[in-house]
Amino acid sequence: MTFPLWLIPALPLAGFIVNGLLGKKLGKSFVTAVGTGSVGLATAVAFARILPFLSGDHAPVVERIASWISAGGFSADIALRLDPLSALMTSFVTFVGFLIHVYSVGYMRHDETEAGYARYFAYLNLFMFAMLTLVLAQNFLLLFVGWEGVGLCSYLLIGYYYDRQYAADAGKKAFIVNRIGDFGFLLGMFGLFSLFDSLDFDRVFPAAAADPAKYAPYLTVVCLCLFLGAVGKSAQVPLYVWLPDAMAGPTPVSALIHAATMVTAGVYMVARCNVLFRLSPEAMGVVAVIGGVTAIFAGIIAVAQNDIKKVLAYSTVSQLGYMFLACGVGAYVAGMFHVMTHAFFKACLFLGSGSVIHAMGGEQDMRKMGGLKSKLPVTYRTFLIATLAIAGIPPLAGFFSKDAILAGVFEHQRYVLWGIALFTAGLTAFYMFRLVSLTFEGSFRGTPEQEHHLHESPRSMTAPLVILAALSVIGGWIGLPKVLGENADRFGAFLSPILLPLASAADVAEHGLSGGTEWLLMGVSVAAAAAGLLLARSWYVKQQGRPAEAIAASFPAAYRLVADKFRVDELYDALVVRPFDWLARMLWKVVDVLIIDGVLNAAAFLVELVGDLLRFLQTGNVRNYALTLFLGLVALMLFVIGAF
Amino acid sequence: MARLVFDAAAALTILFAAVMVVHRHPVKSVLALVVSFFGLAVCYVMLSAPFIAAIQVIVYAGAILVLFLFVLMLLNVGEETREREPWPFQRIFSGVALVVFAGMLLGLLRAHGSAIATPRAALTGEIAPLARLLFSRYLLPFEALSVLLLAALVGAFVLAQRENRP
Amino acid sequence: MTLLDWLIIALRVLVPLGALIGAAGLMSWVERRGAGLIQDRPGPNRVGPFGLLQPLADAIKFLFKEDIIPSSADKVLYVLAPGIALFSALTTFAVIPYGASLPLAGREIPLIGADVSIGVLYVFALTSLSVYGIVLAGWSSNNKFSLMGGLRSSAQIISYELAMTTAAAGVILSASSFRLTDIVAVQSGTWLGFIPRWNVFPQLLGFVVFFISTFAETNRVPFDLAEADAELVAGYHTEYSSSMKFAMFFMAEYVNMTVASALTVTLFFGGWTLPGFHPHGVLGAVLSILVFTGKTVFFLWLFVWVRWTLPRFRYDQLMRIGWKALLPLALLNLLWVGGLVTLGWI
Amino acid sequence: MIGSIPLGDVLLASGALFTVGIAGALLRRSAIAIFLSIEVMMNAANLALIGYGSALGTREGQIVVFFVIAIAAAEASVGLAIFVAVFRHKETIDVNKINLLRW
Repeated sequence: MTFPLWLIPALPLAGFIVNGLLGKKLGKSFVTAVGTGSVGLATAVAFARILPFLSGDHAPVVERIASWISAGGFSADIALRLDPLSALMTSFVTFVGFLIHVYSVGYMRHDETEAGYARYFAYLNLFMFAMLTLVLAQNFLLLFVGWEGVGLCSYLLIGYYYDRQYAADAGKKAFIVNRIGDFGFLLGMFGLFSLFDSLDFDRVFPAAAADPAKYAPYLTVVCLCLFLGAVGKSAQVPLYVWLPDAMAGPTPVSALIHAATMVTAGVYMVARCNVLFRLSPEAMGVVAVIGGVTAIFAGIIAVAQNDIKKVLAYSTVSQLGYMFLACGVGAYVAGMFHVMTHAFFKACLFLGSGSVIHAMGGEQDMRKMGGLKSKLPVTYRTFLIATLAIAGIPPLAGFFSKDAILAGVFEHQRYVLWGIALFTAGLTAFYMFRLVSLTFEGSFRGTPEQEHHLHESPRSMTAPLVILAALSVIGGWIGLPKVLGENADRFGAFLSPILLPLASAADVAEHGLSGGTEWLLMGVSVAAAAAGLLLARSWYVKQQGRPAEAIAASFPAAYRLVADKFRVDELYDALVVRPFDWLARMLWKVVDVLIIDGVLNAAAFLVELVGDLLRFLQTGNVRNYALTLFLGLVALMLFVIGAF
Repeated sequence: MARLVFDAAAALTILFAAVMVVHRHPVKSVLALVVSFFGLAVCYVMLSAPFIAAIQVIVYAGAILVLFLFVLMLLNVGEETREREPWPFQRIFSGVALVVFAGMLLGLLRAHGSAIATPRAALTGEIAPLARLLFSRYLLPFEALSVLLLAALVGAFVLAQRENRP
Repeated sequence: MTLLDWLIIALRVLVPLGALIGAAGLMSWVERRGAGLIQDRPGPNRVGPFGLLQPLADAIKFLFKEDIIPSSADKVLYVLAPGIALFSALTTFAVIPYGASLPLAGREIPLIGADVSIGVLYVFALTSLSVYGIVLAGWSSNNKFSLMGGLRSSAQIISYELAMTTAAAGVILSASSFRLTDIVAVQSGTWLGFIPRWNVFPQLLGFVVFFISTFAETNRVPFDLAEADAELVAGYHTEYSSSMKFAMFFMAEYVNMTVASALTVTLFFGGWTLPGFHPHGVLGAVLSILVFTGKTVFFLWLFVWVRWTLPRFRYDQLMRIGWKALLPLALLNLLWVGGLVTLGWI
Repeated sequence: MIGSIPLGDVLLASGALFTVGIAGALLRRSAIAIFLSIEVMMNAANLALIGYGSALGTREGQIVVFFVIAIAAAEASVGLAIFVAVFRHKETIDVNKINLLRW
């Protein structure tokens, strides 16, 4: 039996409806069953569809559900698409999503009222629905529905603790910054429609590929608009500012939405449109540069953060920059590979941090932690594995995906970007081990009360950690570099029908990296990671963080700048928010109150004046009216007769 | 002969209509109008519309004007008193306009009075053809009229009700 | 038109008129004798045999009494009112056929005042005018009892006119004509050889409603609220103290009764026809007049009988009967007759 | 005998009746009298309709008059009810004194 594709998003939607409408009344057990059950079923259905697909010929499957909009020449269907790219996304979105649902049961159980618990799972289910709609969509418009849907859920879940001002503000910030990106995405869709008269993937992409010369000039603009959407959604420079603030939401939400799935939607979208981007080298260049800049910029900020979730947030921004860098140089497969591995280890890291925060009773400042490895053994081990993975230590997942990206960048002779990426890799290892050292090594620096409270998390929280840690280890083995065997890169082979390599096979033969170069690159990247790792260990474990303090003391201005996140928020405030605020005030006080209201009041005054004069005609005496009527009649008749 | 009768009846009608207008006592006015409508009924008979003539007497003289009398007696309205008009031009303007209007009608009648030729087929006083017309082509207006009458009945009842409800 | 024609027309009108006035006089005697009969006393029995000349004596008395007009009355209307009452009562009879045609001097003379196409409507038009006599009498007397009587009476007549007209509509429907001679004509003959084709049989309900309504229309007991001696002294004719004008009201009442009986006979009991009776010649005409008179007399007696048997209704009861009982029943009858006509049964 | 009435006579009578009605409506002050005058005007129109119908040999004029009479009945009942209601408040039906709807 084949399940229809629509079942995959429909199950979480049903969960959302049930939990949203009835959850408050039916209690936590019911909400848990419906919330995790619906996603679990969706995961099962998804794998039931995807596993046969893997063994097949990988031909895209399109299932049309209904006609949605049909107006004039425009038509959009509600249609879902299963091809290697969406299969990849669907599989890890459902699986990681399911794990995080399970984790949430333990994480949220003690915190919240029944209503809050139901609301949390309802939103989470809605998010799953939107995300799956996004990845399975067959046309841009349906993709946009999912795109906006995940944005909405992100807003709702960041502001989950809506009674806290900073959480509400963070939600609004995320939503507004995302609107800027969505605006670009909408413009890109308009452009696509005007070029191709359709928004269907199966009509746009072949048309663009068939006649590159005709469309290429326009596609640069269109692709940049689409990329603006991706910048907003995936938190790239200059629109990354919302993501660190988004950590105000519950930690599982950060893991699911702001690390593993939603923020990678931009990468997915760019990869989905690779046919278009390939036709525009300028757009590709912009993507690569933005990605590279974001990677190093966020990495530097992460070094100076003390909030455990903030470090992870900047780390996420940095890793997303990596992915875009890969896409920008045409290594889409590497980019998507990193999306997947990143989902595993970053989700594991966030959930681990959630476990720590849970144990610390809500404390997020690493300076008050330390020595937790004996108290939280499972969390520590899984966290360490995920950290090694993100740092790029072989043979863990992060090593292979990061290496693929570095190789891709080098292959396309973008040596400056390669240098940046390599430095960022070292930086990543450094700040991640700074995090591990401060949190788990050394002695406890918090209050005795907190120390007394320390405990390992319940099974429902540690089980996802273990699974995700395992995946962080083995997840990379499906995409081994070519030097390890001709057919080792099964991941690339699987995605190749969708993500065509930038250069033809002949070009690869000419410019492709030789085995020796590739070994060398691997060695360099491992060396960079190991350097960062060892430096962090020596500074923060052996010397108790004194060298770092010394450096900070020597360059106080620079340190403050980095610790304040380069003051980008303040810059935006001065450049955008204040001028807009001023403009709005001007429009209110001058244009609206003075000009518009003035005109209206003047008109009303005029009417009142005329009425004041005319009212004397209204004598209230019927006979006057009758006489007037009769006089009018006589005049009219005279006119008709022609006596005038 | 017929013309003589018609003219006499018409003269009676107009005369008593004028009496109605001139008479200051409302009851007398109503009675003058009864006579006037009788004259009109005769006119209708002479114009071969006996059914309308009967209706005129039954409905106008027998119902509507009785209703007027009823209200007059109920309210015990007395004679209209002589008072100064609050707006003195009412009478002057009315007089002038009336003269112009009457003159215009006369002029029109003189110029176009005989515009219609003699009848193609003289009507008989039979009622059946009238009924057939009323209940076929004019059925819808007829039914609408019944609704109107019902509405008027309810409206009159509501309006005239004493306002002593709690 | 010869002089003879004019003469015949004059006779056709005047003879029944005289008969009507005579009948009114006779009825005043019948009423009083009937009252005596019912109340177990003699009644008038001094003037002439059985007191038969009593009406004549009354007429002489009325003629010679002083004619008083109240000083605060509206004189014109006060004088006019009884005239209107008697006039509308008398003229109604003009359209009622009172016999088969009379062969005389080589022509067939229809025994009817005027055979008009809107006969029934004419009757109703004049009936509705009779209100004016009462209302004006009540108002012009400038007496509150009179006014109340007049108002009551007009409201009553207008109300019952509806039921009466609707009941008569059944007859018009079955005859498909307003012409009373047509209505009489369709009632000749029999059903099944022995039941007369009178309207009363298929339309018994219509007849009952019609006949009850005629009591109200003529202001007779049990609907004589306009006079109601106990409450209103004598209603609208309180101020008409025993003069000739009172006599005119008095006569109008009996004429109205006679006309109402004649109309009931015409509409529901086949007029001058009888099953198996085919009048021809002068004798036939005379016989048909007698048949008509006989039927009418029966109903006249019924009027008297009811008057001395039943008590009077209250005013609200009167109105309730008219609007809530008789009118719906009349509508039901109309529906019934409509159904019969549609099915072709009558 | 019918056809011998000239249409001019009918129209003259109708026009005269109408003028009389207007004069009453404009010059009288009693609401009832004004109402009666309006009835006169309607009857003038009725007369003209019947006259034209007779002259043209059609019964449509009579149909219209039939409707007019029925509507006049409805109008009279509502109008008189209004008068009764007004009289109850103002103790008069002189329209010069019923002028609440003024500035």
